[in-house]
Amino acid sequence: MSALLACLVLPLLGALAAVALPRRAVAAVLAGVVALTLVAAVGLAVAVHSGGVVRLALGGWSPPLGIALAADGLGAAFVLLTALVMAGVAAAARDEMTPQGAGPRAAFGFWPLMLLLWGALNAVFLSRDLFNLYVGIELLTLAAVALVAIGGRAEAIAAAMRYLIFALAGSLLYLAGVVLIYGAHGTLDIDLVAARDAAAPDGLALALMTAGLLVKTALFPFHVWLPPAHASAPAPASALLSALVPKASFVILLRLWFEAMPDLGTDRALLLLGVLGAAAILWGSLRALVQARLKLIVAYSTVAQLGYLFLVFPLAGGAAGAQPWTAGAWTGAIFQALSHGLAKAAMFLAAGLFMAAAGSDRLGALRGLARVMPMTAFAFALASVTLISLPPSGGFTAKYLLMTSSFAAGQWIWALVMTLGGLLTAGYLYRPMAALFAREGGEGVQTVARARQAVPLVLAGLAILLGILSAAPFDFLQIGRPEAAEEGP
Amino acid sequence: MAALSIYALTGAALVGLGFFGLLAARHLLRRVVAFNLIGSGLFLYFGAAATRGAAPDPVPQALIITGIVVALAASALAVALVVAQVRAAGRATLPEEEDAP
Amino acid sequence: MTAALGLALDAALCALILGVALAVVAGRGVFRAVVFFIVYGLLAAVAWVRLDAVNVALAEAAIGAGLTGVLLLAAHGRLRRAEAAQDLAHGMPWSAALAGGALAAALGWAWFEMPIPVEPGPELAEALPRAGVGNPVTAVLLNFRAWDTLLESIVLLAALIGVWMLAREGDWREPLGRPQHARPGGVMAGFGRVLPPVGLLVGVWLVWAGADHPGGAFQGGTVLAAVGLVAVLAGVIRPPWIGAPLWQGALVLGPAVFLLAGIAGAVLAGGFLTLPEGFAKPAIVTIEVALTVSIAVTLAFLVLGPPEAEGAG
Amino acid sequence: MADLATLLFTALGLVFFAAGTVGLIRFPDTFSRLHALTKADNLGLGFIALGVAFQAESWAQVARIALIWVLALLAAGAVAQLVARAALMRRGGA
Repeated sequence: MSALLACLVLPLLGALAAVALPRRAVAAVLAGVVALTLVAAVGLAVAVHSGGVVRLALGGWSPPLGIALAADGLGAAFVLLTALVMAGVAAAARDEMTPQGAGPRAAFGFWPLMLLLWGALNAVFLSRDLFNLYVGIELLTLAAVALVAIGGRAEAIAAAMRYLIFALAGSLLYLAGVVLIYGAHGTLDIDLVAARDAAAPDGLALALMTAGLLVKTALFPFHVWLPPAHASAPAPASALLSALVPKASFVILLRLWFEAMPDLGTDRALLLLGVLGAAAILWGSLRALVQARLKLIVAYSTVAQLGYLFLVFPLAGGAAGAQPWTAGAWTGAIFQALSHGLAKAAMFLAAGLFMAAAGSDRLGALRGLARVMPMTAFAFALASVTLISLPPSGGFTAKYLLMTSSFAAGQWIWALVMTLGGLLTAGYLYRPMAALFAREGGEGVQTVARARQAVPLVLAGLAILLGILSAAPFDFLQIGRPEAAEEGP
Repeated sequence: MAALSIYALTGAALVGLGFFGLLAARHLLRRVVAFNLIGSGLFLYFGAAATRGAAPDPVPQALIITGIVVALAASALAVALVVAQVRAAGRATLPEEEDAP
Repeated sequence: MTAALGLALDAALCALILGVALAVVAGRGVFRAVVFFIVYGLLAAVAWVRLDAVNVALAEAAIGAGLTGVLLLAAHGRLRRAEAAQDLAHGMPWSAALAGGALAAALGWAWFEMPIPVEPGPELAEALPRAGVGNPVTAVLLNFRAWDTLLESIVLLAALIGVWMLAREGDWREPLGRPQHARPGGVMAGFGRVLPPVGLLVGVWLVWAGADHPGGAFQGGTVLAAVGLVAVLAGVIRPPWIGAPLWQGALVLGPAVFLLAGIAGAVLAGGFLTLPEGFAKPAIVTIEVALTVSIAVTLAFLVLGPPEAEGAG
Repeated sequence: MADLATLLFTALGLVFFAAGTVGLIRFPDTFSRLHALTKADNLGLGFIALGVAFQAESWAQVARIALIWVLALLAAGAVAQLVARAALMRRGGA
């Protein structure tokens, strides 16, 4: 319980300190908060691993009156992912986000916003209350939009504006669903909603909430806000936005469709989600293939990689709940989210270092950088291995699980889409890779400190490690897994 | 109950109107106003739903107050973004959404 | 008042609300839309009184109509030159009309299909006496669902940092907002001197009364923010710059006290945000006072906007 | 008796509000509009406040109603001055 509490409270306290304390003190507080929260996240994972789901009724009031929190395998895994990515980004941005490096404005704003984002993510991953989740994603949205706006240039402001409009429309759709649920059932708690007597507007409520969350997860065709927003933020901010933020709304979707209202998962609805996911994989990859800037390639790649997550709905949802392949599909999708988070954070941080060295992220400017910055180029290559899903990466495990379950379910069409997606991924990542490892070029670039180059390497390495050690996380993710999908192999 | 239905349906209509405004308007400030209209209509609907029982339920009222404050926070950021957008690009619309003149 | 008369009043009010909302969405000119939105907010506040939700009416009038209106008007004042740009789309945007209409129809349908859930439930009636305050809405906000309220106060802070991120690089050290010049001895200056004491009283009273009557930290904080803004407009106080220690402290005071009280609850009373019985009332009042300070300062800063240098933009 | 007084005074107040609104719509320029609005509405609000005061249960409530009227008066006066000045400056600038 104390680890769970620390994960919620420490980032928020750190954010307040970063606003109120003088600049000199902020760095020390920051280091402490990051280290302690990382320890707490590991502690929470250990507690869940050894003792099962950790529950907490806030204020001593249990639902329906109060708000319940719970850390199951899913929640704890994402809390840990967040802590790892945050620690990496904090280490990478330490020298960049200073008044000398990025100007006093960005140096003031980045740190509290990063910590607020952290607090909001943990609040969302652990909450069991539909309205509390709304407040959590609003905090997440405002912090994320502000992180885009830090970029400061005209296109960053336009991207932040578009992001905010989409996100607010999504929030209100979600809220409309929450209102219908409370209106009909008088409760907001996910477990109590699961035990409700079905009412006619339930389907509408789920549809509204889902539509809102799809906008926030940037699933095709609601993805148009994502690439400009993620590409125009400063690199450390892009890493946070791409690796973590869409995962929050995805986790809420999982909770809705698998825990709160699995009875409403009709085949047609689940199929629609899967089709949108497949469309995202193909469209995002094709768009990534024609971009001329590295950050835009990486951003469109996020659109594509998020598509894989939605294959979990036709493969593990609804009536398919108790089939032998569902555990594989469920775990595969979460593996995909985790390994994409680590790899994408590494990629954006590497892109930031390339930009710092070459002064631009146009592919032409990156030629030959691998000879000057071998460590960063290697990190980028490792992250690419995960996204292309070559063995032994975490991405490979994810797509292997999804693919075997789609064959087992007789839905081979998803396997076809995934294969095609893998080929396209290799295609769009080949272009920056070919530029980086070109024989000529690389002269006259700024040097980047080795310590900064190490961070993306560590994150990309973790994404590979996730694949090598996939057995332990596999069991971990089953802890507290919703009943509907429990009877796996 | 009839009175509550009037308020609930008004709320529903406000949500629809606001959504129309959010999608159809080009001027960003009007889009911010439309966003506020959606929120307010949704709260009205919620408020009517909460008053159906014998005693009014205080929980929705508290949620609505929270929602109003969250909407204000979002509006403040949105309005500041509109001002910044006009300053940076000289117009109060998003780039590729301007219809051809 | 007879039931029929009440129903007629409700119907008339709702018709008025819808008419004004239509003007907000489709009326000519953005300025008109903003003004009609403020009118809309005041009408909505009346609707909340009719729905027996005075707490919400206060919040809607102060925050929904008042503060949002001021925000929009201030922004409009800066955008005058952009006004000539395109406002509404050419022709009738049918897809938007379809989406809006479908949403309204779906919610309308749901209203008649929605079952009435079991009453607020025995849990609430049983818990209220132990909540420490007599106003059930305040009990929900600061005790039963305190985590929501805590996050919400931090949402305001996130929005403020976001607004500040829109400052121009060179303006970062300037005072917040546009430089204001009230004529010394003018009407505004005089008004700015008369209002603050009265407004201060009303704001504090709203917070204090909020424990047992309608009101609370958000409504009171909004009034205090308005008082501060009038004082700034009148030139009575000068807006601070970002990083002024006292003001930064005031910004985080509320959330910090709230978080620390929550942690104290975890240590002393066995659960995060648990208020020990007997101490619930003083704990809630302490949190509310601290929250009010932070809300007032944050809201005022949100309206002032990012720092801006003299003669810029 | 109290109800009758309330009815009478609020009705009177409404008449003044109606007159002020008609003036707002019909008068030609900003200054005469302001004149109609402030005079008539302040008086109208005063009558309504008086009417409502008859329904008060304690003197404290009466005092609060009076305070509301005074505050509204103050705000209306100050805003009218500001609007008039803005109109004057626009006219001078044009």
